[in-house]
Amino acid sequence: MTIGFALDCGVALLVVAVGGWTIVARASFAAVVGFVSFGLLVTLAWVRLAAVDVALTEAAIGSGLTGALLLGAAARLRGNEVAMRAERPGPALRIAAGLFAATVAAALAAAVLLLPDPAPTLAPAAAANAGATGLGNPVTNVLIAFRAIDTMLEKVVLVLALVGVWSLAADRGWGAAPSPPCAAGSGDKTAFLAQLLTPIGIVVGIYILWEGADNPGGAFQGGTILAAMWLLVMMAGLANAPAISRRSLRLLLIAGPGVFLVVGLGGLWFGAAFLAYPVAHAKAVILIIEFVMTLTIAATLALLLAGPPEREASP
Amino acid sequence: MSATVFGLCGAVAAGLGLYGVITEAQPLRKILAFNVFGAGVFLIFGVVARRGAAAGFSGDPVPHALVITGMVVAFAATAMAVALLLRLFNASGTATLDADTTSAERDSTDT
Amino acid sequence: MSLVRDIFTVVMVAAGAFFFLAGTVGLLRFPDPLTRLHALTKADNLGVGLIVLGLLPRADGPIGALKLIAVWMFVQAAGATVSQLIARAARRGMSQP
Amino acid sequence: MRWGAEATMAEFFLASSGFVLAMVAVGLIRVLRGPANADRMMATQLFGTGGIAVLLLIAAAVDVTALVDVALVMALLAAFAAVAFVIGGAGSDAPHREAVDRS
Amino acid sequence: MGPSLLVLSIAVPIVGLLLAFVVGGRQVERIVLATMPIGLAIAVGVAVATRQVDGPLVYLLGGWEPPLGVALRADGLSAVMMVTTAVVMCAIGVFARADFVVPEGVAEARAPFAFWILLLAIWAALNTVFLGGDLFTLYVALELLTFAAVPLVSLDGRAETLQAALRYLLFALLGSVLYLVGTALLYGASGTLDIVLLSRLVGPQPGTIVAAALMTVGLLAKTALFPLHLWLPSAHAGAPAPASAVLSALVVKGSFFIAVRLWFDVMPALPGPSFVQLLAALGAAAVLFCSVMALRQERLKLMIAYSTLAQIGYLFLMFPLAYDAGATHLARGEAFTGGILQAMSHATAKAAMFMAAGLIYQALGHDRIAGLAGVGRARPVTLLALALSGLALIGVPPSGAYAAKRLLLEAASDTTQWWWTVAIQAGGALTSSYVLLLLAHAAGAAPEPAKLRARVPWTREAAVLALALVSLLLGFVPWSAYFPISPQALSNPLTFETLSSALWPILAGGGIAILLGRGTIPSAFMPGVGVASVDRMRRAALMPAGWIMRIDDALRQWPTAVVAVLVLATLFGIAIAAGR
Repeated sequence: MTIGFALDCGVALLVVAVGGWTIVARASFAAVVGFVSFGLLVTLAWVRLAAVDVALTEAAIGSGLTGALLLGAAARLRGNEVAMRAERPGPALRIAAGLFAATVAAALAAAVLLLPDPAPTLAPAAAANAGATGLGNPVTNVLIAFRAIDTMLEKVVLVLALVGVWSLAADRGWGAAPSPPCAAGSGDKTAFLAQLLTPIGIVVGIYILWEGADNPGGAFQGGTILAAMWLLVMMAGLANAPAISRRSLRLLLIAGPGVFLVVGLGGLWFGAAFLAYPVAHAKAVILIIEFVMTLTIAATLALLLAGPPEREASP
Repeated sequence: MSATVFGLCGAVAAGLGLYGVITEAQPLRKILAFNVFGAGVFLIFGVVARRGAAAGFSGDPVPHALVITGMVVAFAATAMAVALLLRLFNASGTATLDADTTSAERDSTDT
Repeated sequence: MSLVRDIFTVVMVAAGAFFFLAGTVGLLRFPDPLTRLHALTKADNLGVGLIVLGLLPRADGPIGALKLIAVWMFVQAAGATVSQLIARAARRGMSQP
Repeated sequence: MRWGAEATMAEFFLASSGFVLAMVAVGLIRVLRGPANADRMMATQLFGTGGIAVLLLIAAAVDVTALVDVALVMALLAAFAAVAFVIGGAGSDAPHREAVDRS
Repeated sequence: MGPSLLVLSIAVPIVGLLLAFVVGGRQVERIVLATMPIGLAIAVGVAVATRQVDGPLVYLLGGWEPPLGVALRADGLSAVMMVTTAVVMCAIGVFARADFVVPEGVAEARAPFAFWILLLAIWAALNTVFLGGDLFTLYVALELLTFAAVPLVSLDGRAETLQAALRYLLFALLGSVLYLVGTALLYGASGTLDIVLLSRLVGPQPGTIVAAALMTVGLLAKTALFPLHLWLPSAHAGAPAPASAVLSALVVKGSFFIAVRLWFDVMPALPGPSFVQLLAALGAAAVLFCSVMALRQERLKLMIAYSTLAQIGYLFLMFPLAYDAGATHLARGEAFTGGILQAMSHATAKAAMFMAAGLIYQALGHDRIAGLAGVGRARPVTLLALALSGLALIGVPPSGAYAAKRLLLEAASDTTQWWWTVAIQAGGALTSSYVLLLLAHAAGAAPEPAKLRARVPWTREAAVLALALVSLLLGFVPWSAYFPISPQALSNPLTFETLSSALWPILAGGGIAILLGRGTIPSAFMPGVGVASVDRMRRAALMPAGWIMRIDDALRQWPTAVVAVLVLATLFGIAIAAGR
């Protein structure tokens, strides 16, 4: 395994180097591009940690959507940059910051080195209870069954984040559609790319969702891909963003947590427990929840990136 | 062994992120630094998971699930912060965190 | 049979890796963004193509092979389009330091 | 015997992925330093190809086919991020910037 | 039935907010207001149910046992916090109806839509915080709380509130990520994040100490304990009044509650004596600095926001008093009860105060303290509510704050820590000082009758008054049913002795107000003799006050504040390690 270990060290070093570079780079734009590369390197790190589900998530979110979000913001904030350079804290504060950040890093490193051996783990427990859901992917089992409350609350977090973003609209823009940056003038290359990528991307997204039952993948990763595809279509100017007052859109946005809650309360009502799945149909119910959640996640993430509603409401 | 390498890598990334959170002047760069910080923290979870490999799984699935949830939350936070930042920039022409609120009030009444 | 397959794989992967080397050398040596981009995209796309080709015989059934080919097609399509976009951006002179 | 050959192949794949990663790293240093933003954008391109090659090779080495899915997602979203870059940098955000210039 | 209520207390507000989100328009308010009584009933139900069982109520979500699954647990502590939250929420709901109406002619408006949904979200998040039995679920709940709270700050869309919201969000995020690191390390050390299981497994390993230090400092950053308070004054003062009320009364209590859970339930044996003293020292510093800052504010809402900071400091005085030096662990006893009572009474009183401030702002069109004269004649009920909530905050018997103070003082004398007796009494005096300053201005007669801007529906004033009265009467509740204290500990809050002992801090507070208060005190409230000597003393006293303001200014700079976070994390780590 020495080659593998060397590879690990290489990936780890690169993660640290590129991460550090995004912090110290002078130009924000460069820093953001560095961050996208950082995300891809972290994906490799997750692959090396044998966490394929997380690697998928990181590839989709960490470098993909977050990167797109920050790139767009950096472009819009370009005018801010020069003014802000003067506001960097003075050397004394920077040294103090470095010192204490290093202390925290050292403490964390020590804590990692001193983790107990053998490591405590819930893997056997997760394996022993996997039969209750009929799914083969242990991570999906944890997310959708054992710790379903976290997943449900996280979906509510997404809805709230969207309400928060929308709340930044101007009063007269309320109910209108968001206007993500759009390649109106930049030619048909983007349109071509969107037309080419979107259908394949949708297939890949659904495939990742489907795989999630028994193999790495799942609602969140699949939803992220669908979100990216939708954004691509919007950015290429092929479709407009929907008006946020549309009832169907609102319904789509809460369908994920909604179905989760309905199933959960159903479990409570029929005697078992909140968020307990009917034993005979556990797998079917879970797949339905996952499917609905994927759509909700896709819509929520895309709209989070699209920003607050801006256009005047169309009559 | 190799898991620990990534643990150390995560600790250093967290430290770098923290440093950036303090010293970056631009809010956007602070948000970036937060993401680096967060990635480091998630990697520490990853090490914990990897060390807990058992029962035929290549890692403890529980921390993996926690990280996935954490990543979603981190993304939502980033999206909200960016939206706030852009709105602040559009409203005031600059985007800084450290102008005193009272002086900010004065500015807004002047214009 | 498996020996022939493995030799094929090794040769293709090694050739692919070589193209990555070439791409990086081009990136380091060429003087301006456009030529650098040229070197990078041509070499890297070939590199991925060869590596995919090398891995195909080892693929996990037809679906696995299909996925590998899909990856390669993505890289091709996205790479070609994206590099055109980059090139246009470079020509437009978005080159603040 | 067959097992030994497989182990050798795995090592070969890991070594080649390490080599490609090193190439990507060197290239990354080059493009991130600029000077033009177009150079920096090539970083996504670099990972869109090199990173995926690394992933495919690791997948072959550890024989986890699900890693090909990661490569798939990475290719898709690398392209997406690059589009976001181009549109964000040159698209219709012009009114925002003008507003800033005026103030 | 009892355990199911735990689930419903979280699920009902979430159902309400999702419904409101879909239906939209004018129905948002109706759906949220319809949810509120249900939520209150559930909270009361939980409070009743916890009394009927031995030990906490437990609900296993999905039927999965911890450590694999997640449990909800309700003890007396969760129950009383849930009821407090429900009461405050309902009052805010009634109060806010007039602030967030959808104007005629539009189907739906931005601010009402966001406000009502976020209000319910805060409720759901807080109930999860109070009930969650798993540290990671608590993390998600904390994030839910932050995501609901931040947009409330910038509802009016002005640049400075946007800035306040962004600063709040980023600082809160820092707190969450620090908390998250801690959970990673705790899981790595013990293989579970369940509070009960974890409490059996944690020991003084290095990883646990690092985790404890980072989690504590993260939670303190979210609670805005001095010196980690940069985000609070601008955020709480800039938000619309009902939003300020919910932020100040409830949201900061969420992270405080998790800190209490962490130290009293997860790792009661981990802190040494130096750690608890350090924590309370920060609290005492908060009381001193932020009370002085409150005295020096020009604007009513900023004064109340600084008062919140001072009161948050007060909460942390309970840690050394609850520390059992013999058994070397934190114990739930009188001091603990006092701290929680303080949190509850502050929640009710501060919500009332912010809402009263909102009414005053609405009446006068401004909230400059110096210009408050005459508001009493124009709005007697508002002034009464403000006065009552002020008295409740000061801790006049039989208020909850009075009961809390009595318990804390008793614990201080039991554990012979006289310095905390001094700190508690000084805190009372300082609280009285700014409340008196405020009331002196508000009760003063105006040279001309104040011009009133708008009519106020009586329900608004009634909601504020009711909440102030709740806070003032909390001392009558038989707390021994929910907390491990003897029924005698809080008997008879209305004797001559208690009333007279409550007078001293108020008198001292008056003196402080005269010395340090901003602007001129209306002359009717000045002692007739020796105006000149008062002036001289005032000048001398204002100098240290100036220093405090300058320190506060420096601490509210972002880089300094974050460095302070890391310094505190380091200090906590050292203090915990040294205590072993």
